[in-house]
Amino acid sequence: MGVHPRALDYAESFPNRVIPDEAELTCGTRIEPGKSYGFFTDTTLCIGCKACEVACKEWNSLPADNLGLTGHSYDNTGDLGANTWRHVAFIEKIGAGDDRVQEMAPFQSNWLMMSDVCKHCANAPCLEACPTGSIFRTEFDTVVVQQDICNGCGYCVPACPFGVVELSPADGKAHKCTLCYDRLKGGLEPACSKSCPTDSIQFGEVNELFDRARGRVESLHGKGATDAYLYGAPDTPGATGGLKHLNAFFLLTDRPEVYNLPPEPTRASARVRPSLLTGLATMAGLTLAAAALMSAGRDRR
Amino acid sequence: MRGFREPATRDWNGETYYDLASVKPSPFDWKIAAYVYIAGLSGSAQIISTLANTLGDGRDETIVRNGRYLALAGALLGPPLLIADLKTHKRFYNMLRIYRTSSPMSFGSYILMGFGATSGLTALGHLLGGSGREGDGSRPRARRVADMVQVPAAFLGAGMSTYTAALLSATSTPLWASAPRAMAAQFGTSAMATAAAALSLGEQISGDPENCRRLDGLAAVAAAGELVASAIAERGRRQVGTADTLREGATGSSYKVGALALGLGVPLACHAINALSKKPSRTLSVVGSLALLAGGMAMRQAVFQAGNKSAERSADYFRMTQRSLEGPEPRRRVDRMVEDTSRRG
Amino acid sequence: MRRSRPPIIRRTLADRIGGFVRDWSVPRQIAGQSSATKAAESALSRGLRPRLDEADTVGTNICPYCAVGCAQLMYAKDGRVIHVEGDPRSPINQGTLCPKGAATLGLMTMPERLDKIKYRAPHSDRWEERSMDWAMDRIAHLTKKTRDEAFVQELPDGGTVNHTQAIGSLGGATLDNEENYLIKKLFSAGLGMVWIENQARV
Amino acid sequence: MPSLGTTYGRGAATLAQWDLANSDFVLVMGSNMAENHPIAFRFVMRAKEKGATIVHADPRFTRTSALADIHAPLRAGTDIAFLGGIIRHILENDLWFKDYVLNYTNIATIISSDYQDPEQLDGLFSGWDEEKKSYTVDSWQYKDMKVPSSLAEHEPSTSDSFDEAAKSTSDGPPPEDRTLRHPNCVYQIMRRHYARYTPEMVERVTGCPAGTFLKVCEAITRNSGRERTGAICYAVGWTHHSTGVQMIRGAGIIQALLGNVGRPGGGVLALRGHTSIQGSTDIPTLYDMLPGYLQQPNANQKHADLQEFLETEQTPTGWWHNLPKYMVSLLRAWYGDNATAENGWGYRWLPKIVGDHSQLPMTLAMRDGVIKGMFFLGQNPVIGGSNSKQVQAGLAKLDWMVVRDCAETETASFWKEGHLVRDGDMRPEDIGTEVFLMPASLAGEKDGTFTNTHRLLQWHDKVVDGPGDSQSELWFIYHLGRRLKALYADSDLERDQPIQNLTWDYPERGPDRDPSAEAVLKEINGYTWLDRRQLSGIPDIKDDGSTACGCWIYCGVFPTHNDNKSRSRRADGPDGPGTHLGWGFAWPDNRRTLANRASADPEGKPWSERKRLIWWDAEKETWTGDDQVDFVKDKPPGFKPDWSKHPTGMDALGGDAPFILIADGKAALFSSSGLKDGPLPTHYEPLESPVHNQLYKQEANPVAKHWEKRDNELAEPGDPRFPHSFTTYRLTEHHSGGTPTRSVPVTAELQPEGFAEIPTELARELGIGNTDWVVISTLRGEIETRALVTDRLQPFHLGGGKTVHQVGMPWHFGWKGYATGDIANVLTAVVGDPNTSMHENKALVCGLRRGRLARDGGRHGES
Repeated sequence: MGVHPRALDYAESFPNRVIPDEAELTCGTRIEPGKSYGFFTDTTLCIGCKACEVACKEWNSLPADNLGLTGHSYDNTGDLGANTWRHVAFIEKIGAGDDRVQEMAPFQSNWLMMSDVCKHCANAPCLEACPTGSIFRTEFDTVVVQQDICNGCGYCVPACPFGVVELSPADGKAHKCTLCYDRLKGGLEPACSKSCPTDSIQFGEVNELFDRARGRVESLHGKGATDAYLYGAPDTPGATGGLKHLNAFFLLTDRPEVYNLPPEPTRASARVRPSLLTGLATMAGLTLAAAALMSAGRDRR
Repeated sequence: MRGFREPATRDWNGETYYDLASVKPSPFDWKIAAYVYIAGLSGSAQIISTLANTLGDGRDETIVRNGRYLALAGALLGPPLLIADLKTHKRFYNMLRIYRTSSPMSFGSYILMGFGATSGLTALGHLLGGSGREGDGSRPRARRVADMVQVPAAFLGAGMSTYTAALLSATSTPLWASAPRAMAAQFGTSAMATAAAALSLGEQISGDPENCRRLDGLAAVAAAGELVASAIAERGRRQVGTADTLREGATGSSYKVGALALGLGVPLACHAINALSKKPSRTLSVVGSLALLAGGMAMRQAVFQAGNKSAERSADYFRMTQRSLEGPEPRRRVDRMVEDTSRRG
Repeated sequence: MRRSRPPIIRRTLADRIGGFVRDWSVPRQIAGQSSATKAAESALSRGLRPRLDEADTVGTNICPYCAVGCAQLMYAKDGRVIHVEGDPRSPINQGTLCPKGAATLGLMTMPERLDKIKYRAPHSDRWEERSMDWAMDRIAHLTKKTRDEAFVQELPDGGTVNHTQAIGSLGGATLDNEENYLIKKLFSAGLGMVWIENQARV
Repeated sequence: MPSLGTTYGRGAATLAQWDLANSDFVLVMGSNMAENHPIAFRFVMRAKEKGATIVHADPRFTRTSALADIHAPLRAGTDIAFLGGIIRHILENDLWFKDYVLNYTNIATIISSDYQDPEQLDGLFSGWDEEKKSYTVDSWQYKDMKVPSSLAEHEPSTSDSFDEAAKSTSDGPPPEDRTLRHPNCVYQIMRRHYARYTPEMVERVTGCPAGTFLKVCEAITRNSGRERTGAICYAVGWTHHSTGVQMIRGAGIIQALLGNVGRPGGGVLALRGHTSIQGSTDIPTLYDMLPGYLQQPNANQKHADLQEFLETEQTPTGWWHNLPKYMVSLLRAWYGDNATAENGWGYRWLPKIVGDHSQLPMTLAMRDGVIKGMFFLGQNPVIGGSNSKQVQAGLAKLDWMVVRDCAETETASFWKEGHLVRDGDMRPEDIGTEVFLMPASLAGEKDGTFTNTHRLLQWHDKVVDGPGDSQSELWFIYHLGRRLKALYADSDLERDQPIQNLTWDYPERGPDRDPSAEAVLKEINGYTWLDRRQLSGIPDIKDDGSTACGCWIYCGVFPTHNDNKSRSRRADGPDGPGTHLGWGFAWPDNRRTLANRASADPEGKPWSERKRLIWWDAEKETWTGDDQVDFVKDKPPGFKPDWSKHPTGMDALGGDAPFILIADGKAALFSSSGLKDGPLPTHYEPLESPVHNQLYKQEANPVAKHWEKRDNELAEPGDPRFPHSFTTYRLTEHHSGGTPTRSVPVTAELQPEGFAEIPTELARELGIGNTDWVVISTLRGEIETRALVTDRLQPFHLGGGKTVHQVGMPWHFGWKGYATGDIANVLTAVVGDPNTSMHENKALVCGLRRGRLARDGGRHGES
């Protein structure tokens, strides 16, 4: 297991600068504007260490916010929110007594762990809902809330089909994963995927990741992990209802609901047209009725 | 289903993630619900006023006046409510930074702005136009301006009456998202019914009892429509499995008692009795109107509360997302830079 | 606390209007830019850079938690550490870190971090602050006194031991080799202490 | 680590962590690797991707288990029964790697005819002295030959009469029967010793189903041999037992039998829990050793003067024959010109130990007023020390104590918030301890080296200053030393000579007068005394006073004045050999895999192309390959010692003896010297066990340490008040005593509160709901904590139809910081392994009930 050959170009103990295009060393990707980037989170490699949660908070200076024992396995984070942009879910599937599972799955087995994150949807409902343009699609095809614009209208919050975005009571603005927009601009891999000890979280060009993920599913099936499937890749669960695909997608081994993911999420804006048309048709009908009532027995002026 | 592999094809057995919410409830509280109510009422009032001005005769003058003033009042009350609900109030102006057809909040802001401007002009024209006739029988200039602006104002009023339903439906909140069409009809009919009721009350105070009959008739037609729309919405939600939060608990009670029984049952009964009787009862008309007005508000508040509650019930959301929801793909996709570049490439 | 949000910048109305006009997307949208992407881009986004760019010193650290020995790059600006992350050059961690290692910045800047000497007099019920010089003198004095009072040169059977059992030292597994070396050298070879232990047995 | 020391010669990980990626099999046992060493587990995952089989044998189903192919559950403390079962499986099914084992281990060696096995003595080995409660190990020796230990500590020793009669290892080769038919050859002894460790017995003792156990056996043996190798990773899940050393010995024996040691992807990896815990053992802040695993002079042994010390400690054969060089050079480094040949290089100034001065008796020595002043340097014993209430009672008896840490620890604040005050036993006014709490610099705020778990020295830079008054330990010790030297400068007492004579001049920098860590590392590396040239490697070290060397095994880390190898940052690229010789410095001599001579066959050829590491280049007459050679570089594979010359040192080892620190150069399947509790691992129950020993009448390790009973009692096996097996552990989100994670908000929130894990079945039985408060009790104390009811802990169905439940509890928590909870170590006892004095906190028994403790200031019962 060697390091990237370019690592030897910076062999001083005090490099005293950021290694240029460091992402190439950490994940083999040179980050360029105009390309699509995302995360492939392969739950079969996740050890539930929560390094992603910590690395994210450290980089983005997010405060700790959730001090309390939940009793939900080892998940004391609960959900994604304004101050939590990575969340590791823990699902125990062992069973007790006579129901105790005896068989082990070839990879992650009987204790599911999954690092959840903003999906950076290809058709992002939060972005489509945002009335200020605060949420926009960056030159890296990621979805970011621009903090100098957001006015805290909160409409992105219910728009998100994954419960990702949240308003912070501290500053009255919406927050979510930026896919480390600032780091991407500096050629650095996002903090969570860079830290991930087992490469459960992989960062890269989305199309490359899709290919890699499909290969991974095939290989897992070959190894007997027949439950493995992709969530959010094109034409898979999660990439439904007009969302097209998710730039941050997942490899799962149980039903999506188990991980608190909707099986077929939809693009909220798809409901604008039917609603608006029906509404306007209703108004037209009512207007006709009103016109009839109003004009009856009246002189036209 | 496309591309689903084991175990995603296995039937969902109701399992959730520790019953934790899968989506987040909107941060909208009673203020936005009240805004939806006011927007609908004032928007529809503008429509009725315009119709009365266009189709009626001099006896409708109070309807026209009251409608225009109501529209302006709504347009003036709305923005403070909306701004008060922003978590960073000082940046309210960013609502006009961009326009997005995909966002009811965005085009709604423009509708509200347009409606405010046009309603302001109609109301101002009306105010300055005095009795509506110059000495020579011609329209005063101010009234002519009002009459010109009233048509776009009425169209924007139609928008005001229903875009708020799109605002709710275009979310992932199970209750709101699972019956977009019926809810739009519900909001629209309620807007028209409450506007008619408000104007009818106005006529009762100072106006023509005959106008009351007409307006009560309109209110009854709209309320009947709302009843049908509510039933369709309810049925749709039950099919999806998201109806519970509007049926159960305090919210369910307030919806059933406030919005349905009081808001629709009572006025329909009052207006029906009045319609059938030779000498309509003034009291029944007033009671019916007041009940409608109260019921409209109760309906908005209940729908908001129940919606937010449904967002916290992951089972509701998972039931809703077991299959694709109604509604076609939007015709115009929000453009995506990356596709553009890839096409160029 | 370090991890509070940046302070809200008070802006005048004129600033706000100016800012709005500068950042106004509608004209750009009309000019053909997409409302999802370019037209919506804000001033903050245009000027965004990773804060690592501001570092004036970048050194190599070794993670202070477990014994795996992950390398870290430590970024500092004006004598303050601004970030710590995995060193991609290390064959051990190749840029990755575990949740503890990823919290190294948090450890160095934690609100509970001690930066003053605290002294508790015998039988007192509170801490007092003391200067380094005072504390070092007092510790040296106590060390000498305790050693001298309990130094054993020979056991009753005549065997030389040259030790004191009255002073102990505990700790070292979180310290540098150089530090352990000086501890052992001073305490054992210099002062004759025998109760010298560390976490290796814990 | 005496276990690996006695087995392979060096008490350290035999392979580098990254080498796990080359394994075909990884057994993680006595370790929760994915949680406590996530980055090391990265390489296990890499191996798994390449097809390796991963097994986790552990009482609990942890995050490691979830990623393993097989999880073998076993009751805490029964690991030797499990490992012994594997050894039996290998021997009985003839699955051992014969060419490797016959040549590189002592399997064919004939043991003394007086040897008697626990099979014959119902759990005891021959040589047991009931009065002294210890063994005399004459009968464990090779037939007619005394085997010197490769450990610094040589207790227990053979009797004097035996020593006189026996041959030395330089008198001839050890007695052997390569046909393995001799009834007292190691092979036959092991077969008899493990005959009863059948899969069925394994199930009865450990609770691991026989089917699961056999799957593990099958996987481990299938993946060993010429073409394949496997590794075993362990951590404190093995060491923290009264039989901890023998558990690791079990792993050592398995790996030797399978021929996995010294080869790529093979070996035993000790996963250590603190950043420099390996370093603090190499350069020990430990009572019983001097730097480089030299013995601390001991008043109870023949250590009166240097001559006698060297005669006692120097082994006749193998690398340890060089010991005098290392000892003299150390004394030169410490006492400088004051050390002369005439005064035995100042040997007598070194203090002698008179017994066990480890942390566990230290607790009692504080409590009993022997120790009056304490330095706590980055350690928090109120959380981490066994029997926390005893620790706190000890602190309250001190005259003074210095705590140096980065935050206020429980140890520093015991006098106002500790159990004594909380339980109403004492008020702060009653506690006379003078406390100094000093802020300490962290890595990044000081420079120096850490030695990681695979012996790799890595330099860390000073990037910023520590906050406020923070200083490094280097600064503290250096300036304390300066002040003390000044205080003692005018003394003419003989007893003050050591401090007066100590060399103590290191260059200072900056306004704070920071001593130079590089200068200290240069002294550790060693230099020539007269002209101060850096020593380039271990062979440069001399025994004539011409060299000074602070730690001989680190020699070579600073070979010239400007070359700090620990600071080297040149790892191998993707096409490199993958040993990363340019990244840091691994002791000894930058060797990444220990005993790597064993990666080649006796003729010096790699066992297979797939698993080659080093080999003999016959043309150049040298060993060569991808790693630094852990052997004499030019000793040909065919070399045979000339026994007629009574060869000493390395001359007595053949060209096929890879384990050069062992006196006969062979891995010790049967360990004749060095261990106090037997030459072969034998199953004993933990000192506190819910059940009786199913294998022998002897319940627990007969030589295990149990210092005293007062406030430190142990429950009898099967005590109905304490029916459950209890174990303690770490979580990935926290670090040991917790100060560095519980005080940091982002890590504290991940595991925000103490809890105990309780199996669903037991919770149902006792009416305990998830997150309910529960009280856990032992004979040492009671604590309250929250219940985390989980299926991940399972009941064990043991022999005789008995079912044992286990309760587990992370021991990180205390009252300081953001994540708080009761201290698990209130429950544990001051007991330990006989060889290492390591406590037994992984396996005890407890009572459990729903509810809370009365904490209203009054005393609460300690039933």
